[in-house]
Amino acid sequence: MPNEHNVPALPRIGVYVCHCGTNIAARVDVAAVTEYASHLPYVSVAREYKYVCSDPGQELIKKDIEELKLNRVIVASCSPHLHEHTFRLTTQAGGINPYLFQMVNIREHVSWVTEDSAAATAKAKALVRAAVQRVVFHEELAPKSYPVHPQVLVVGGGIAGIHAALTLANAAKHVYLVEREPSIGGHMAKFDKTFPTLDCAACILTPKMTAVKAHPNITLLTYSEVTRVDGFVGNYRVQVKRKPRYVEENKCLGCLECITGCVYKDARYPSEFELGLGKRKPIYVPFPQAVPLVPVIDAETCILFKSGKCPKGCVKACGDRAAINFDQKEEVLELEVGAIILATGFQTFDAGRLPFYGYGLYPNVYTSLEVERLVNASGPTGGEIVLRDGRRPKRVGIIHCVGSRDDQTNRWCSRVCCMYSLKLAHLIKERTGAEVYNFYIDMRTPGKGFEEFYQRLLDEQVHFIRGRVGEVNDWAAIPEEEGKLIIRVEDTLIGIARRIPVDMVILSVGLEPQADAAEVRKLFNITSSAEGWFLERHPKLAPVNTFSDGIFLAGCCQGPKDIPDSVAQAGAAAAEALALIDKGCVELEPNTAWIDAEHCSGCQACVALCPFTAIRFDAERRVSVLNEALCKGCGTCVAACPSGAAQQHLFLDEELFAEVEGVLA
Amino acid sequence: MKYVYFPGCCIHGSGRHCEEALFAVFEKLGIELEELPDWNCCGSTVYLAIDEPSMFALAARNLALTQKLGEKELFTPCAGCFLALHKTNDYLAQYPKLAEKVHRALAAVGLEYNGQVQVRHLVDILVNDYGLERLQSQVVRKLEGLRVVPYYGCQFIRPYPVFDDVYSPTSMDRLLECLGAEVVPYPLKTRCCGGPLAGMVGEVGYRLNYLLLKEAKRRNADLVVTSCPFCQFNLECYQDEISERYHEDVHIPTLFIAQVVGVALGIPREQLGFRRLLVSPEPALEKIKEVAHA
Amino acid sequence: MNEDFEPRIVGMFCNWCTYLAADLAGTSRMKYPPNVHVVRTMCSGRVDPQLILWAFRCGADGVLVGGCHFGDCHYQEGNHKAFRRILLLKQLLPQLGIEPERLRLEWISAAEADRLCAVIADFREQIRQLGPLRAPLEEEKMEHVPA
Amino acid sequence: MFPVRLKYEAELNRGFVYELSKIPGCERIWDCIQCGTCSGTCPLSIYMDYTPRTLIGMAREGFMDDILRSSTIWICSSCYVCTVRCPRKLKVTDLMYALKRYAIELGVNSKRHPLPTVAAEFRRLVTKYGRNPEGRLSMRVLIKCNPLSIFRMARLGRRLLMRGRFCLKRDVIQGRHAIRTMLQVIREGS
Repeated sequence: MPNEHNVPALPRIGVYVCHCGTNIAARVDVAAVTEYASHLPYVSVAREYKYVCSDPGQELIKKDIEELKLNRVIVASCSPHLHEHTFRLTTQAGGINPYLFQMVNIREHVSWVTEDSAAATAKAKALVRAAVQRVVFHEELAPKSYPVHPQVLVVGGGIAGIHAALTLANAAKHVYLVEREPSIGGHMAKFDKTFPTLDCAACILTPKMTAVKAHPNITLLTYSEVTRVDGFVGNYRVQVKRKPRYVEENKCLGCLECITGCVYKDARYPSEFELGLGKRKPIYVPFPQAVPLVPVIDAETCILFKSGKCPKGCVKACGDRAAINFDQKEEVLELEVGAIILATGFQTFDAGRLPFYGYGLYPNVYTSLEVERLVNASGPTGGEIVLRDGRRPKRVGIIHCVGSRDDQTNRWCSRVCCMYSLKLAHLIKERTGAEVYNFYIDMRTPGKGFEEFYQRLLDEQVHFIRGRVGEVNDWAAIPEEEGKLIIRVEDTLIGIARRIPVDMVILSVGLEPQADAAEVRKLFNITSSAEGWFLERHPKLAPVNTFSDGIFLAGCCQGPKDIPDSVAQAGAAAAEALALIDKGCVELEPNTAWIDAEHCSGCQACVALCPFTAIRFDAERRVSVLNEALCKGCGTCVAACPSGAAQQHLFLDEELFAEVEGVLA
Repeated sequence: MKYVYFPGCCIHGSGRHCEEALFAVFEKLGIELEELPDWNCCGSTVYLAIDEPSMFALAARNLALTQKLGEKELFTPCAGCFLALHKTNDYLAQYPKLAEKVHRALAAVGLEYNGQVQVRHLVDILVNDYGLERLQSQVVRKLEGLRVVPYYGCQFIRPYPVFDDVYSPTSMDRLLECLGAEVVPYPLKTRCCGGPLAGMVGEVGYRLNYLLLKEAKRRNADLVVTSCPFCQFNLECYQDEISERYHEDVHIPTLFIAQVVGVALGIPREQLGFRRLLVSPEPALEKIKEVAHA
Repeated sequence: MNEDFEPRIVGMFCNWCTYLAADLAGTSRMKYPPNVHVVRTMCSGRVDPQLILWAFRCGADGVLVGGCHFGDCHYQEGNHKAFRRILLLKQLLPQLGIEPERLRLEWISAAEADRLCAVIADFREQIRQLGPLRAPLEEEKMEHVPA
Repeated sequence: MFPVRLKYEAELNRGFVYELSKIPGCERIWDCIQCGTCSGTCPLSIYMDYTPRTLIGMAREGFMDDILRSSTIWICSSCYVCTVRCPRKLKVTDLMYALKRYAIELGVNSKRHPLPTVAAEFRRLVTKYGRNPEGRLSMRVLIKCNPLSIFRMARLGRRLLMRGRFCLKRDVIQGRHAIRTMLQVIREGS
């Protein structure tokens, strides 16, 4: 079969074994592997080099291809996921087809994971041998190219999603921004100030939110969720479900008179946005600066939906604008996009999981997010920091690392808690003059201007006690502790246990993946870390890419990060999407399958197997026919074909069988 | 219902009233007990300080004897024994080297143990096996108006979450509520009583118990109820010494859980070992009647 | 059991999960025995039963196939197909004089490097117990012999 | 007058922590991040000369003598609160036991602490009878540790005696020979 592709009869192979500095050379005897390779069949030249991926290294390969008339190239270095592309280009630059190249992974799979040098060297030899036997069968191929839809889907309307959407829209690309909640803004909209500069979150966020609404290139889909995704890079088909908000966005002017008009004269239901600290009516906007500024009717609490009987004060108030529509039904949109940016964000740790801190048991134990609302001028108390009983706290304890750095809950450091705790400490001290105690394990202030902010709080005479709090309770051991919450902790720097009575306890809850992160991950067919954070393609070199081409990550769905980092990452993700779209076409690995009509027995096993319906049965020729455009190259038809008629480029039977024989020979 | 019964050493000494009450209650509830023939000391926490394998060997002998009876469960009213036995199961499973030693020791005396015997505590059995509804239906004298502090202590809730939450256990709360008692919110319910310290290092042990009793009184509880005979001893028997040492009356009747259940089941107090108590619960129990009449 | 017998194992790893787990094991400098030689396929669904038989014939003492957890397949359900095929093949193996335990299918996601190491160590031990494979397959069983 | 607060590397026992980390339950001693949760939750840390956290730090750095001399290991009443709360799942209680064993083995248990005596007596009685006759144990311990306290204890003893809660009769089991054999086997094994 190979000869139908015009490959020269006699292969001339060049093998290049990389030291990767000491990464490989320290464990694998590179010289021995090279020596060994040089004696393998069809190998014309075998060289070792310190860094084959470096320019001189690549030059070496090109030179050999020209001078020694090589027609096959093998590089034994790192993972193909890192440098396969690099070396294919090198091979091509040398003047032969890029797919006449094979990569051998002797770093990740050998030198880094093997204790014994001899064993590592032997393993490296086997893998090189396998590659030599495999590459013989390689064919000349051309990458498949497909056109790209110029639109982009951004999932999640937090600061990351907003920034990515605006960046793309400003580059004249059309963006669909999908947000689950009634308004965009995400967690940032809940914050009062932002560390370390203390500029007001709303002041810097709301302009961006309104810009989104106003932008001609952005289709804003709030109160909506992505329900299905298929297709492939450049050509994704996405289904979006729009939940009914019973107020028609295109008719509503945002005067909010309907809310005043509601039969409920005062708000009586806990507001989701205010985390239950404030109340809302059945018809409401989550917060004054909401975008879009269109009320939602909550069918759970609206009396009309419950009883069917209601004077419909909202409808009257709306008058001839008639924006309110109780018959609104769930709507399903089909979108075609070339790229997808996931900015689905995070959730905060549920403090109730650590009962010894008294959250839910003692009313004056708050989570940090709740306190963000308390200190917020547009919050439930109008920015007044008061306890649930209306008292002003005189002493406040802030407990760090609640649901972070803890094998019992979440192992990771949430990165933002130290800084937002400092911020809250500052705001509370500033507004109430209370004594503020921070209980920390380690102060982590590595950002720009962060350490200076820490210093500032030290100067403001905020107490810093190094020690993870043991327990919070209302047990008064001495009269002075009566009526207080007692924080028991070891002051580890002094080395003795302390009991500190306070009026208010703030639990600096950590960040964790959204409750439905797993479903979302499956929906978009991307991978995630064991903790549930979405996994980037490479931690350093491809931080916003995923293993699914055309799907990018921004913000906390990939891991805890602060606002600057989220925005930076959103920009990066937008740029990646832009690069993909502006190119206009995608080149895919030519690893598609084909069916050799000669050998096809017409059993149709493959037809049923193909997950992408790329194979149909040609009734009169009585053979299966494969549509390359639809094939994604999984190769399951090849594995199933009893007559060997189905074959897959880059993974020909010959290639795989030769490779297997090679590793074992 | 029938269980193999591991009394534990202190129930034959300072804890006799606990056993008396236990027997009375189980008889009333129709739960049979068969004392583990020729049981030996579980090794307890003290032996761990001497030699780990030996302690596990001692405990393992009891488990092996249980297995020999063809039983799958071993019941003990003592939190200390409960932990010692349960921990043995866990460590034999976790540490092959250790297990190998212990099994050799057992073999030397013609015993073998496959690690399959479940250790059960009194509270576990009442709440989960017998069941609270069923127990409630047996209550003839609701403990209405009685403010009770449930004192869990340590070793039957920590470190193993066998049948309750290690951080904030609720089994005793639920048990007492189903008897009609008013459970006092008590943040110290899992705070250690000092175990052997009270007897050995008075100035430390007494203070621990002082704090526990003081807080119980501060929350005007009528009664402290313990899940372990040893805690019961610590909390009850040193009340005179503590009151003297800290110039503060911390006397408060302290009962073993079985005794309280007994009262609610209407078992005559002489069968509940009340005469063996140093601090009489009678005045507290008076309160029940008042409410009952009112 | 021959103490110094080191089994030769072929790992047929899916490009999207187990192969990446192996990469991660590398970047995290985890250590595992060198017995497994990895052959990369785009999907565990590409692993042809004949490829596995071929491996045994070429002298493998064990074959470890690594794919994505159910629901995570990059190609929708290639792993389901691999699962079915290997189930069948395991029943066929004894007739060829090969203990089915020599063939193992594992679902290992890109993040589960530690599990991969554990599986490899465990599988190596398992094969060491079984000893070297001494069952030459009849020729006609093999069609795909490279030219 | 002015105690020297200085430690020379030469005074440290570097091997100590390696031995410790081999003992069941102590494997994770390396994982400690010195957060102080153990000491913060421990109801007894306030009576200790070194808090549990400090002790772990010292153990890792080889302060063996100071540790074995410290009151900490004897005051720990093994309530396990540190063990269930440690964010690094370090079994602090087991570590304390290990240290107690070291101290007893090496005989560096300061006389202030009765527990070593209790342990010794406990072992003697249990080996002899197979069970622990509380009464006898407490009597012997009192006599050995501080005889004076007997008078302090006498009242309590009497009251317990009257209520039949203080029995000096020993509770002997048939299997006591078996017990001895088992402990023998264990001792030979180790």
